[in-house]
Amino acid sequence: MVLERLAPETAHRGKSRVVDLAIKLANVNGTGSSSANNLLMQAFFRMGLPVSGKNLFPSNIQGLPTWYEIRVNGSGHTARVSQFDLMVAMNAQTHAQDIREVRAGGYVVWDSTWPLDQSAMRSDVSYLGMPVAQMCNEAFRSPRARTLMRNIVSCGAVVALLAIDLDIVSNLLAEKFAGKDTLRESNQHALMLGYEYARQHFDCPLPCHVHVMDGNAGAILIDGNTTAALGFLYAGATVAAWYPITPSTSLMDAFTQLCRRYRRDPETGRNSYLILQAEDELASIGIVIGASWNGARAFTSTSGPGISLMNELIGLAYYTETPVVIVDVQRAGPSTGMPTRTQQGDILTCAYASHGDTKHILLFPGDPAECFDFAVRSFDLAERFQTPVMMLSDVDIGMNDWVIPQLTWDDARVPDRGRVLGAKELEKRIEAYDRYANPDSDHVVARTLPGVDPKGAYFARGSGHNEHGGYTETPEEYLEVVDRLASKHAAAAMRVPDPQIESRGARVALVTVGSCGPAVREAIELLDAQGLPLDYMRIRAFPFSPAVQDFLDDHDTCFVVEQNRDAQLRSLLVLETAVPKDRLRSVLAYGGTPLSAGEVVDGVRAQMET
Amino acid sequence: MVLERLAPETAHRGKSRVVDLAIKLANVNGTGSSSANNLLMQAFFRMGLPVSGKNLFPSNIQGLPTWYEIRVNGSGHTARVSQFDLMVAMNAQTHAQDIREVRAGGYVVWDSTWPLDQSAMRSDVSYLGMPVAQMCNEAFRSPRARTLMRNIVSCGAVVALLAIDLDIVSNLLAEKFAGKDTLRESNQHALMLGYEYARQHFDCPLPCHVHVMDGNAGAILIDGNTTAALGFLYAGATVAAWYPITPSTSLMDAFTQLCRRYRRDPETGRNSYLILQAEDELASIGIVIGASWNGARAFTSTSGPGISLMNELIGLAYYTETPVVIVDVQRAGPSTGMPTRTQQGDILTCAYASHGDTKHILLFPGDPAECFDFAVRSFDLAERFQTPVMMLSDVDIGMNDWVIPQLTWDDARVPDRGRVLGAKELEKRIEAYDRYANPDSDHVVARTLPGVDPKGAYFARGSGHNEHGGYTETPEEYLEVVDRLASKHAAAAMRVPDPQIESRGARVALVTVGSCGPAVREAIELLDAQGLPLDYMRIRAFPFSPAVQDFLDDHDTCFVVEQNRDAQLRSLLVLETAVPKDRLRSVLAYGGTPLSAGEVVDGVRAQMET
Amino acid sequence: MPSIEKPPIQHPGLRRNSLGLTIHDYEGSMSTLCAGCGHDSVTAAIVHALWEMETPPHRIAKLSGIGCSAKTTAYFARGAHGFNTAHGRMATIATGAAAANRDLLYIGISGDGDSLSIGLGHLAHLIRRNVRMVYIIENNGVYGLTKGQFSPSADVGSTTKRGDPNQVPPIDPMSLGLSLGATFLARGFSGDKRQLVPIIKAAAAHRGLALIDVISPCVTFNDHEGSTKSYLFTRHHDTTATESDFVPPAPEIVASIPVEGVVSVTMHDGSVLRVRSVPDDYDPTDREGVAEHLRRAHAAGDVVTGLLYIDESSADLHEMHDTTDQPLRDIPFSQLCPGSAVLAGFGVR
Amino acid sequence: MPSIEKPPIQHPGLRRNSLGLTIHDYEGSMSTLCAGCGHDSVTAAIVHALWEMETPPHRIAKLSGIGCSAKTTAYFARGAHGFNTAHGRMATIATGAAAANRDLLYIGISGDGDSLSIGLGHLAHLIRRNVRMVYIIENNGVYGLTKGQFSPSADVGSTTKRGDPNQVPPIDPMSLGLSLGATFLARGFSGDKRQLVPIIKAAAAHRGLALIDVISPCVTFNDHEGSTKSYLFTRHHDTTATESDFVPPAPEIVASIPVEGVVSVTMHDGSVLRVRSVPDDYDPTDREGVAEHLRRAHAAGDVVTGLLYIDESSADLHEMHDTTDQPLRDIPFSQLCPGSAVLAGFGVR
Ligand SMILES: Cc1ncc(C[n+]2csc(CCOP(=O)(O)OP(=O)(O)O)c2C)c(N)n1
Ligand SMILES: Cc1ncc(C[n+]2csc(CCOP(=O)(O)OP(=O)(O)O)c2C)c(N)n1
Ligand code: SF4
Ligand code: SF4
Ligand SMILES: [Mg+2]
Ligand SMILES: [Mg+2]
Repeated sequence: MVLERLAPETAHRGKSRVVDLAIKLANVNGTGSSSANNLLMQAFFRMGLPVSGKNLFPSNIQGLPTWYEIRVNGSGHTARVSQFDLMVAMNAQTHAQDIREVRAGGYVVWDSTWPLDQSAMRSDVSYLGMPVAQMCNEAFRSPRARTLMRNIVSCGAVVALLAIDLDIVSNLLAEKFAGKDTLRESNQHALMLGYEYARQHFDCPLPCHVHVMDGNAGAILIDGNTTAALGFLYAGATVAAWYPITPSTSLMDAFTQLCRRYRRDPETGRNSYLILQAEDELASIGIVIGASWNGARAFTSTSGPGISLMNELIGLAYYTETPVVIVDVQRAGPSTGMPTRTQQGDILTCAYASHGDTKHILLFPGDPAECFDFAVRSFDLAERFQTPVMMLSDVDIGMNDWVIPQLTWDDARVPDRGRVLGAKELEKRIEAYDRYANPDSDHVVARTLPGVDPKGAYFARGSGHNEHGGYTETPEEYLEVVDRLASKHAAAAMRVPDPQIESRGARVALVTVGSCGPAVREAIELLDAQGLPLDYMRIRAFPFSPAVQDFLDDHDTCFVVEQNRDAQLRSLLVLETAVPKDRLRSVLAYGGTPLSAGEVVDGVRAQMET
Repeated sequence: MVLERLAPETAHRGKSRVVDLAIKLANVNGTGSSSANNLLMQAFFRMGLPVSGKNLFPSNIQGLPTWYEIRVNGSGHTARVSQFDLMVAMNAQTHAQDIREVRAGGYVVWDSTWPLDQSAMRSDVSYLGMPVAQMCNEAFRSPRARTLMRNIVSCGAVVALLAIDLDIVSNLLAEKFAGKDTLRESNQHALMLGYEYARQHFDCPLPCHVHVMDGNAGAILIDGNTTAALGFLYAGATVAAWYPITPSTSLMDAFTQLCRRYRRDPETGRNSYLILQAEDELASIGIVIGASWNGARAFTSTSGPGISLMNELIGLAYYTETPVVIVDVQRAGPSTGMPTRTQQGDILTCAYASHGDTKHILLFPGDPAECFDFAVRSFDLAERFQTPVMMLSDVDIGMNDWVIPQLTWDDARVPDRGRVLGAKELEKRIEAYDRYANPDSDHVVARTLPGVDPKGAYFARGSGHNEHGGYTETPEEYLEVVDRLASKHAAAAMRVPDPQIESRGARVALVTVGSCGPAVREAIELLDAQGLPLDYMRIRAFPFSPAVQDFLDDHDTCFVVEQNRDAQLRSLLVLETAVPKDRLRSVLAYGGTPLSAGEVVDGVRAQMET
Repeated sequence: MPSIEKPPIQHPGLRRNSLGLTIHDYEGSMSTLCAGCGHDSVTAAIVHALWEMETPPHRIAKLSGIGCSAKTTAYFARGAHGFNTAHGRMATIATGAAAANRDLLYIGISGDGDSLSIGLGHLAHLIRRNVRMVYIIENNGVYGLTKGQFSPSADVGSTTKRGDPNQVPPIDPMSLGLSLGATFLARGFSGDKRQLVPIIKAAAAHRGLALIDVISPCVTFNDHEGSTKSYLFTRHHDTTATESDFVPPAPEIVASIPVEGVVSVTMHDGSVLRVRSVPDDYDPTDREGVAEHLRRAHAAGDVVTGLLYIDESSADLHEMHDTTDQPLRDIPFSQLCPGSAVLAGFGVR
Repeated sequence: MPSIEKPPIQHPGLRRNSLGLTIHDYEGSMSTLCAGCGHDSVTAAIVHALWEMETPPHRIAKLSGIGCSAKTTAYFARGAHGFNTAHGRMATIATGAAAANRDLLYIGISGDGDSLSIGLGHLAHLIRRNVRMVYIIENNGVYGLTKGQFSPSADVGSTTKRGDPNQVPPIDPMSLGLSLGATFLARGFSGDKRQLVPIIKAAAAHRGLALIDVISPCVTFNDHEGSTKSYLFTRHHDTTATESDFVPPAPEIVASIPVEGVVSVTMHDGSVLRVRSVPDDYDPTDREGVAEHLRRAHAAGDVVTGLLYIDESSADLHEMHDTTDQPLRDIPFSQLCPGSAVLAGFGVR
């Protein structure tokens, strides 16, 4: 379905019959705005509208500006946009900036309890003032309610302005406050206050309104940290270790909640999991290594700084061939950087993490559905290849709500635990067990677990070792092992997820990764409308499967779209495929906000024109 | 001077009029063999012969096999060889292996106190048995002397066998034991015991003997860790922090000795330096960052595992633009790996160390002379560019003795402390000081030091910041800073050491790095003799100076010779120059021993033939 | 409520210290912490102490790791250099800074997670090295910035907001410090500025590392019933070991604490610290006695505050290393570089 | 002297334990440490204790960091899995291993550098978590493998071979353990196997982390006059706090220590530990008393050995987390995966 417009920034949204609406809510954090934001998101979703929400929150607990952007798009385009039809500008401190982001002809809802700073005014947008604070002060007694309810009041106005189904919103409130009647009532009251005010004072609905659609059949609304946690639950992970760090904390929080619910023996109350909040990230990865060496499925989740701290032990796991699973929910670097902003900035660091010659398996989920899927597969890969597997998600996938197909599970599925010699095999064994000898066609050697059988004993070490596991400083013996490790990594290319490819036989393509997918696919539609047909590939794993090489071979030029300064995915493609460098060009956007199609279109056009 | 032979492995050494001799001494560590080894090395050196010594020692304190290889070569080729003219096989445990490494027609000196295992015998070498242990038991009383003197006795035999100048050796003993007469006498006695025994029982000198030459005028014999320490002393480093790790420990040991001698006020006895043995490598780099931020020249030295641990704080230094100097004496990885074996295996890790987008300045000294020079220059670069500079040496350069030109110092030299605003500039300043605004043409902004002037105050942070140094999550402000960092790194290409180039206008070239230099240059002579003329470039820094790009442009094919599995230097060249990938091919040797010309010749020929 | 920038205008009638600076001159940028956060009260105490100490702001260097607590460094002494480093590593960076210039006043601000979890090893070694600095732990028993997980200072039985109890024994920075040879240990409560200000002043004058553990409640994640780091709990269980008064090295000496039962300690810079012990037998210079007192009080569930231990006689980092009086970073290059003649002597020849 | 491989032939007349294993079956590969290194004596004590305890070798898991001490794990129990990890990180890897399978006997071997310098934070948190394992520090006051630098356990005034004195206050793992809530603390001397063996056996039976500090002289770098971690110094300053005897949970109980003045502790597994205090008033179950004793002894320059502190009542890691009796790694997948029906319930729809 092609939109009637040139670029998202220039189109006049809301006029098309296909719903395409972007609203932004500007608030102060710690004042309870997120429940109102979610209410709107969920209402759009229940109306059957493809929707996405991008939460731009500060790295702070209370008192700083925070924004929530919602895009509703009948064609299913859910990437971020940078111009909004409706701005709910509830933070006076950011009025000027917020009003700049409204499209010409758009609307600003503001709290008319206080006067509006005239200098921020633009003549090409409409101002819809509503005395929100005053209304709340009149309607509610407690100071807390007076603050919290402002968000619901303005939400009510948005419902009226955009013709959102009021029943759906009321039902959502009823579900949310099931069993808490007073809370439900005050929220409903606040909602109606805003709703009625808008109906009485504004031209409702605005031209850019929504209507019920059938776009979300079989779909759910969920964030990637939650689905990743689900994936680890379903993969049978029993040990997890972590150190809190934004934006990965919510992954382990979700895993903890899930384990409490599904891993506690209903009779004994005893737990079939152990989650350790470690003293730091060096400990987290150490715990995971120990548990995996000892036969449990174990993982850790972290973000950039944690990956840096794990570097040494990632090398230990690689060289001792211990399976470990690490999630890196990437945030904007370098150093502490912008902890709540998104990037794919750890690709190179992760691919070659640790000193010396090392190469790792990376998985790049593109949405919460893949976070689930890849979380499960990460363990199969880690155990089959007895090596670290890193899943690189990002703030946008991990913490924002996405519409994805309902998650499914095949009950016949059994995990691939890789080559492990059990008690039976060991008991009847005559020849000595050599930890690093006799690889299979994937260059993997059977491992044994402690405690199983005396014949399985070996000595794991991060120092130079030969195929028996013995210490060595002899070149040939050392080479035998490290060369096999290289072959093993290469062999994983046949087992990792293939790229997602959409091909129409174009000569030029966009190649991308992770959360960039939706914006890049939307850009392809836009560029197609401009007469530039492009193919599409989203990389989903490293080492690169043969399909990646084939795709690159089939195109004269590929623009690699990614969110980092140093073209890290392009670098990895240059190094690890046979493609000539000059056939790969870069489109980079790394300011920390989720990618928009406009940035991609502009980036491609700028290079096509030169 | 071209040798009359095809490859070092096949040539019959010792027949040529040009001295070309390789001997190897096999011992057990912790038994005092190193002083005998040094005695021989120094004797060859004093005879004016180009010489090199490669110490292959275990990662252990006592009781394991250890070898010392000495090559004497009149043409100045000092790379390792893998076949020896003379094997001094004093460790029965490794006899079999040691005897295999003797060239056909070569000699084995062994301790005939015990019988020789017949299975190790080869018919194409000559066995020179000498009852070393028995001789020592007869000549010395204390058990300690009986063990230690064996090395000197066999050294005496070597002196006779190779026609080493006995006076020189005796003088060396006299110098070493100046003031310790009994020790000198017993050593001299042991030397003569071996010397006389050899003269009486063997055909002295062997055909492969040496004679005095004039090859070492103005030269010294020294290792790279010592010269690097000297460089830091001369650069004016006042703070150093470290955590012991082989093979970098001897660098800080040397620096400590030097400071005790040259940085202690003769009158007050007070020190103008502070060396801290830190609790770990995270602390070492932290201390260096703190001292540098506060205006001292500070450095740390470490090896692979330490670099991994420093990853997070290297990113902090990069992003806050704090100059730091780090020496990585590379050893064989991954993980603990082979701590006493050499590799250039940390190139990629160091180039992009830390999560997020980061790029660092690397210096690659090729010998101890450059360790001195680059140690000095590392501070100038770090302070000029306000960023981490990593000097990547390796076991071979750092811990082995090399013949280099005598070190010199220009007393007029003043350090480049970079752009720092002093009290005078700050006092008269009217406009506010912005830490990250107003860059110069190198994209560097003037910094200020704590304690100097209230007007210079700023807040350094690893979190997102704008050009004023203020916290930001605003894309444009964030981009301004990180983009400048990228430009700054690129600008450093004009200031780093140029590559060492030897060009004869060939179409094909060998490109290499670090301690590989001598073997590669020898290989070029050998290949030339086989009708394959090659040019030579040794990379000395990253970012790559324009001369690197020019050289690559000027050649159809470059073989990148390096000691790691993953072709790390080649990878960096692929990513960071414009050269097409297929023009760069790899010759890799990474078993942990210093590189030999034979490995290079074989590697090149294997690829020329396919 | 829309957030408002603090007006930059200074109250005209404010008192000036001998440098001509008012208390506002020791403030920093506006706090972005939660309203009511204990950390902001610690900031206020620091500002007050610095103003009273009359330290030129630019002679202060402020360092911190990462956390809500770490942000505090931005909120005082805007005329000082600040360094918001990485989580848990402040101790190392401060050590390096102190090595380079022994003449500044170093103030490190840390959190209980920053210092006792990821940074524990560094803190321990900082204590051993006796680096001369003021090191304040803003101790709230939780990780504030990452939203309320237990930190290693959480007491056994203390609960999260949801009611889950902590089971892991806590780390008490004071006992830890004693066992590692710390030379200055004090505990305060963010709600008691009167007690905290003289402690900070004494810490700044101390010859070595001055570790101050300040119970600083996190109103957002750890101020509920069940938390042992809440305002209420701390108020109820606070028992004071000592009351201190700090007398700068000035001609006139004014002591606000009566002289009986007072231990006077002459500080490194000549100033005098007077400590009045509240339990009769408490002697802040007796390491063994202090350790016992702390153990017994902890077992009884008490939070002992005050200047707990002081030792002015041990060598600090620079004394151990016998460095010059002149800050290392100020020594001219000509004195550091041995010159060409010396260089010619190296290597075997 | 050429090094010789140890002959693999077993002495025929050696006694067998109830598993039919001789003491050689608890040995490992030949030591590559220096002749006379204290660490080899510790190995001998471990071998002896394991043989007496009759632990099936494959039910042991051996872990270590990096250092001469770390190599020890290769020299005992060749029938056990071993993991020579990275410098300072053994505690973390052991924690993970113990989490995965609560049923094995974990023996961690560390050095004073490994545990008190780079690994200090991890050791502290291992103690707090009370992970069930035997954790031995082979304490020689130096970094052996990197050739003799001071470690954090070096005493003030102890000198290097060259005579340079250490100035930084030491970390005593026993005091540290006490302040962090450790539940089993013992100190031995590599030269006193008779004392060490029962300590190791008790440690293995302990419900939680058993920390054993063994003074284990480094003959190559720290056995000279002036060193306080030399054989001579330790022999002269060793004062025994307790003598212990360990009685396995067997039908017949044989106690080699007379019963008067004996504290008996019933261990987790039903075995009985009998401790005879050497100073009359010493009670290894009184945390306060032990702390005081250690402090006074340290001040007097004594090295107190014996089982110093024991608490069999505190929860270990698994108890704190209330995990199933079945080792986590053995729970079948079918019990771990909630299945398709449950999955269908997630997400807003
Ligand atoms: C290496 C690393 N890991 C994790 C984090 C995330 N993080 C930021 S602050 C913090 C804890 C802060 O707790 P505390 O030190 O007690 O300070 P508070 O916020 O309570 O004042 C953590 C875990 C980080 N910034 N860096
Ligand atoms: C990350 C890292 N840093 C440094 C080293 C080098 N290193 C190996 S062992 C060791 C110290 C060992 O001392 P200790 O733990 O006391 O053991 P000992 O040798 O004395 O038994 C060091 C620093 C290392 N292996 N890894
Ligand atoms: S979250 Fe807690 S510690 Fe952080 S600012 Fe808010 S109250 Fe303070
Ligand atoms: S160096 Fe010391 S600790 Fe290491 S093996 Fe030798 S004696 Fe033992
Ligand atoms: Mg805290
Ligand atoms: Mg040690």
